[in-house]
Amino acid sequence: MYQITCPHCGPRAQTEFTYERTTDSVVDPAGDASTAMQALYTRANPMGLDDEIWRHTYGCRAWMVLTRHRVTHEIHAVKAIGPEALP
Amino acid sequence: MTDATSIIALPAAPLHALEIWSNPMALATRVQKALGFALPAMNRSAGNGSITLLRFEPTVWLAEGAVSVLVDTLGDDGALTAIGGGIVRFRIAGPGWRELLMEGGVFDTSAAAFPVGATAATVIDHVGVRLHAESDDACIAYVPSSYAQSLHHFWDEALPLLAS
Amino acid sequence: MKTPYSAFSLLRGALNGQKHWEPAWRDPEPRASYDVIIIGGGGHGLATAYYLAKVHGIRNVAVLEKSWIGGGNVGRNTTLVRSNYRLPQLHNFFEFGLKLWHNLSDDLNYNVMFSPRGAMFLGHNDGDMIKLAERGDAMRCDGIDAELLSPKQIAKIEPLLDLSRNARFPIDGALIQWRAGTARHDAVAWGYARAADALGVDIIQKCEVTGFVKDGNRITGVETTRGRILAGRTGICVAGHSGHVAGLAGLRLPIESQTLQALVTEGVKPMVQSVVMSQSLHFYISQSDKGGIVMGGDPDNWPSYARRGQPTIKEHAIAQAVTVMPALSRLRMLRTWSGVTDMSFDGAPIIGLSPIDGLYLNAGWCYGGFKATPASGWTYAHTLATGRPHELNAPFSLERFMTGATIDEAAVGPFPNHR
Amino acid sequence: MSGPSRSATGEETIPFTFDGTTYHARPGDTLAAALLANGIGLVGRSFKYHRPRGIMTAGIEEPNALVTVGTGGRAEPNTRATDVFVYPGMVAKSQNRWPSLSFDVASIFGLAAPALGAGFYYKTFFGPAKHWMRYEGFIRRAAGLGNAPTEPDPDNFSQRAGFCDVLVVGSGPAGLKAALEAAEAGSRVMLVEQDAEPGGSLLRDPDSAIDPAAIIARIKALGGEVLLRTTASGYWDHNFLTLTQRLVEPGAVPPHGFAQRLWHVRAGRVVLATGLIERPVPFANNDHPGVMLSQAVRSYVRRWGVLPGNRVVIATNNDDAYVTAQALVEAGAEVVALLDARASGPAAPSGVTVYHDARPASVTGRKHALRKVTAVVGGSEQSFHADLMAVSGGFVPVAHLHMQAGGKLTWNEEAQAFIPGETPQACETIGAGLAPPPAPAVPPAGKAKKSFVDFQNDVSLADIDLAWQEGYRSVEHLKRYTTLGMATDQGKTSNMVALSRLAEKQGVTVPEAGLTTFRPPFTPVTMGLLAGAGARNAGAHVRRIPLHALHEAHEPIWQPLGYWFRPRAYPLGGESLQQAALREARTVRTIAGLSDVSTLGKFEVSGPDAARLLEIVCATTVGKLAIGRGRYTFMCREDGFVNDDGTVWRLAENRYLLTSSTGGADRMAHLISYVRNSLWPDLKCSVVNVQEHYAGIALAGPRARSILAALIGAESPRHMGYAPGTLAGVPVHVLAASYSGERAFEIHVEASHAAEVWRAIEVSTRAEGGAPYGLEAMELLRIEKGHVVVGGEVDGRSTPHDLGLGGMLNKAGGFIGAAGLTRPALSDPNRNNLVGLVSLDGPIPEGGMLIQRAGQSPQGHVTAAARRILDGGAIALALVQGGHKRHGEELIVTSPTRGEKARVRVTSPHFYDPAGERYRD
Repeated sequence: MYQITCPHCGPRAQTEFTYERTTDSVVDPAGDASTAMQALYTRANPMGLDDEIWRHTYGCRAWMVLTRHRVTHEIHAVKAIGPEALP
Repeated sequence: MTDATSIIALPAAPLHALEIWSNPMALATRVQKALGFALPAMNRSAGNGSITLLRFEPTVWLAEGAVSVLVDTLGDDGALTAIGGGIVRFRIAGPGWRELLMEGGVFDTSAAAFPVGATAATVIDHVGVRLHAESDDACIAYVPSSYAQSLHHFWDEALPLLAS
Repeated sequence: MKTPYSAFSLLRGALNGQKHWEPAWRDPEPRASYDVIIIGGGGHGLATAYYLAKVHGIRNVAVLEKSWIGGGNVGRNTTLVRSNYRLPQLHNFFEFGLKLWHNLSDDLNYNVMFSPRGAMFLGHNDGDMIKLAERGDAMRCDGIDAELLSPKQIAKIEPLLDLSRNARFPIDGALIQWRAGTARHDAVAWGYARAADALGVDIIQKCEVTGFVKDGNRITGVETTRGRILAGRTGICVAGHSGHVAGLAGLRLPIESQTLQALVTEGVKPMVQSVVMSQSLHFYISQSDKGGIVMGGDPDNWPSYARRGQPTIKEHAIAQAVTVMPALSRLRMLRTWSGVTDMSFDGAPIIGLSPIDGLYLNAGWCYGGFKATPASGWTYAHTLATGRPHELNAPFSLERFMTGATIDEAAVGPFPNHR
Repeated sequence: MSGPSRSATGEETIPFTFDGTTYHARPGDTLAAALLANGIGLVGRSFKYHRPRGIMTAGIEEPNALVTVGTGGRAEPNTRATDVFVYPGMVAKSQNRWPSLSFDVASIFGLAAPALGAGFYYKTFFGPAKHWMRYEGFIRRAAGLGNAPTEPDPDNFSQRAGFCDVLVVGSGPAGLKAALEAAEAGSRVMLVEQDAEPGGSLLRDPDSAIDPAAIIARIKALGGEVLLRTTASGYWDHNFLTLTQRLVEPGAVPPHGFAQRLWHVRAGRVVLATGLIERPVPFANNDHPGVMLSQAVRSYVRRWGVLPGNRVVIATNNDDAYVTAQALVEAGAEVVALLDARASGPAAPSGVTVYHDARPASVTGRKHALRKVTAVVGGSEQSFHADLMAVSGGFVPVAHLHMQAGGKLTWNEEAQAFIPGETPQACETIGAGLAPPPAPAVPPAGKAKKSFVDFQNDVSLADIDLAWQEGYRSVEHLKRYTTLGMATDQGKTSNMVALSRLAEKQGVTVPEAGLTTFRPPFTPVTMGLLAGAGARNAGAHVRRIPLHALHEAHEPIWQPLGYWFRPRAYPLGGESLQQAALREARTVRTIAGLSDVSTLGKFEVSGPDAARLLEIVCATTVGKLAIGRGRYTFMCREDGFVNDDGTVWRLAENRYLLTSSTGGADRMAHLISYVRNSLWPDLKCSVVNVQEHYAGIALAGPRARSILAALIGAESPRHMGYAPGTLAGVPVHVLAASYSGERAFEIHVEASHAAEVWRAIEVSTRAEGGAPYGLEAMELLRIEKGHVVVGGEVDGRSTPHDLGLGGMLNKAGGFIGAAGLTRPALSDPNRNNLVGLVSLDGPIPEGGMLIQRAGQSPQGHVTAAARRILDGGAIALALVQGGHKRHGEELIVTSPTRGEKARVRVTSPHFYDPAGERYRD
């Protein structure tokens, strides 16, 4: 059960969050088809760090990118993504 | 124990989602002028007699009470959307409310971590709930209407466990 | 030749203190080159080696295992064996395997304790029952056994299920495959290892592949912790670690590794006869021969290689099992463990050629690899022996994701975590 | 030779029963202490050979004394007698024996032991699977220990969150000190102890300088949380631990209805003060009742005032057992011999004869009581008459939680033990666990076949040797082949003994062999506790629609849809479901009907970029809508397949209302948020999920328009038109959308005011002869019309073209799924296309397979079966290979599982008013 430091809410339990996908598998709906299918259907799936999009679904509902290690589960960095927000 | 911890469903009240999508600073000052208090920071609340703003999300405030004053301050930078029909508010009052809200939960509702005036959204017994620490002996829980009865039962059943 | 296993040979052992048994498999040093190298000493890798030697007569084969054989998913699954899938490509493939299961102990001369005691999916509403009938009809039309059960019939097989009408998830019926069941997972790995070793296959443990030897667009061998080993054809067969090993060859597969938790209770007298699963809930229960209730549920739906689960995911699966079978409540969870599942992006496996010459793929088994062990071994051996897929694994090509011919049993699309 | 008895005087006040006989215990007695005090040595039977089992330890590592405690739905099988504290009326029963504990038929297996070595079952029972099943039935009945209860569990189980700066596990001297220091330093402290009393080793070896009760009181005064009868059972990521707390003892009736509590704790840092577990000594028949661990004997004597025996032989390889000898002498027992495997040792306690270079070889007994110990003393055999043996083979630090946390181990050669080393999480081990006393390796004496290592699974030294001989040489292979360490004690007393056998016989150094993986839980955890409140609803609350109570008054047939429950039909006077549904459907076709559609997904999208967002999420155009207009739309996944559909309405210049399917509502909420926040964060728009804010009432039928007009005092909007209005004094949105094929309107109203709006509509509708209709009638209506439904025709494997929706695709692209759709297989002419089926004989089985001739592989399946509502006759919707080009073809629908068949003709899926005249203006 990770503790994920939400950029807006601070440290929270993992059950409030949802994993969406890796940042390199984001499909641009307006992009060309072959790039889109490469993004959708190929993964590095490394035994190490990867950048992943998560959402604080049961918390502030905001989205963020976690740089997370897939063996040690250490979370090296969290970066908020989404519209510009008041502090 | 003088007064036991209780869970009471409050009557429906106008609730709106106030969302800002552009020029947040400019809109914030316009709202402050209109309301007389600044938009609360993340996981805080603020209000005057007629309206309370509770912030659970980076770009959205839950507005409780009369929002008409805000309608024409938003311009093209934000919107108000009614959401009250989908929420049941519970007042959880008494000395054990902080302990009760940790039942089936994962969020720290102790006084240090969740002081009076604070707000937080979390999950309790598989239901997404929003909390507002109204005072030292009362907390308001905003529960999706469809889950209200089930969660109320869950809290009732756990009451006997509170440290007597 | 090794001493064949039999009741007689056991009695002979009773007299000589069981001194006459040889090691079940040798512990050879790796040779410089082989006709075929299989990376991964799990169930599928060992089965592939066995069928290469037995069916295709190719014995100059090495199975490279980074730690000890049977230590991966074959050693940590919940032992279910069935072929009751809705889509034809899947149920035909798993049915071919189920036929092999029925004769596997004799074929390997190693009792894998395959126990066809029935596997049923419970239906909790009309929608479930239609879906189960549809799955059963699809199977029956392709010659595979499937039968609908009424609540009364279910009560005779599993009296401890909550068949009351006011249950949160009432049981309206079930679809059972009587020829399905369970097997002793370790015995499958050891049985295939012993039989393959007897045919001359080199099983090399403590030998991790750290890179590939490439000549243009052809793989000619592997670099390992015990030196370089060349091969005519190299087959990746590492299940949960497919992403990592394929990455060493520069391949990005449509696979993300997730943690799948399972657990066993303390042993009790017989209480669960068959394998119990659900159409709309996500848990599966069976009872081992030592009396422990073995169960599991959904995977932890985010990527991980750590073989360490998130506790409330397991707790949610247990809540579903206890709701449907209340008698489980006072048993105690004895042990919980996790495997690394190679979740493919349509839920079906990938067995066939890779874009690189001489390198072949066997991966994407999600949480259903154990039941596929014989069929996967047989078809992968055919692919490695002939350089072309067998008719049964032809649909499971890597290209299908780009052509769009995905085989999506759960019908939820590319993301394993949306399943 | 009187066997166990109470040594210290005192009051036995607590009555309990064991196998039907009533005994008495003292407050604070474990069941094991009480049984020993009442002279009971035989408590159970081992797993494989059904050998007699007594009490071996005084703690959670007990492998032998397993009983069932409690009755009915509270009965807990396999409970360690050493880990349950006696309470008045407690019912305990022995297990795994027939007909009785003292005479167990299955113990004849022991005679076949020579043929039943490790892994014997892999070498026999061949033949077809059916044969194996017969043997297996016999094995399963002999295996397993206790029985699961068959009645439902009457109690609840609590789960709650816990937070602290410092979590201390273990209230021995080190744990008490660490917890007190942290509390005094102002940290938020949790101290966890699995025993009913704090103190740990102090309960066995009291220290006048440490008063556990006083320290506990001080910690609590400083705001610390002290949890007794609580085990730290799992250590997970990021210092998250699961604690299992017994609120009442096994089988006891909890006053507040909760038997146990599971704590989900996030700790700042963790201090493990979990001490040591003593190692048994292998020798022939070392599993005989009356052979116990040395520190356990000391605990029974000093903590509970019980003498497990009167003539004692002690066998040890370390100094600690000398303290046990002292305690026994002080309690009036006779220590016949202290066998010390070492050449020399500390001074002998008074009245005790110490033999050096002495190792136990075998024991024998009569009627399950120990009688004689035979030892090898300096090479020659010597026997002693005794009724108790206290053995110590050294000590094993309890490193389970340290290892679960990802910790490493270092090897202490002097103590022949693994010591917790560094760990990647904020966790440290303190106290006795770091410094086990020196205890040299001692080669066992006695026959290997009868020298047991795993007492519960009957694994002997000979089994370990056999595993090595057969090539199962890694510790994981050894464990799985012999089942060593796979019993309910999970190797707590056997793993190290097995490793030292490998070192002794095969020259493998113990650190080189290593240990098997440490897995949660530390000790077994009740399944009901892990289920928590979810034990009754699978963790899935029923979701109630706003008008639930109002519908309940009509006594409908309810239907689950996901976690919602919606009215399926409103039967009148004994009507069946089908009869009610047909009547309701006919009423809608001929007059009018109203139905609850509140569970539809609903999103209010506002802002200048609202239309841009919607044209990414939806696969059709949206921006072209004029204010007050709406349209049908559908959504694809990124792989191009259709996964949802709904309607979208332009309420105002910059405000749209999007509806989507009930089944896909949560998925759609997630997708829209992902597009708005993660994919296009700069969009100027707001998306608010108003699924539960609005209740939805559908009013459909030829008279719907006039009924509505009267109610809202204005002209009803044209087909696919939107208009705000007031109904029964309540503001409403009126959307003119038709799902049934009749002219129809969806009236969306704030949920808290929905009842008065529904009642007003119902009164007006009934006045015209109309009535409410449920989901079943809605199915008949929409199937006849040929509307697809998510979860039916929209099966997650169909493209827009397959479903006849290709024409609506947004030519400009840019929507989710556009790229996926370009892949060749998605426009393969032989894909499954949506068609209609008209039956040429009886009803069509829903879900049935479509074949041309018997024995053929299916070419499609029926997604929905129904009947023509007014004219009768079975119809269905189906997905068929190349279906768009096969209208008119005759096929067979077959359902082997239901024994049903029907000849059908393929048609268009639109049976009723294909051109839509019924609602055109």
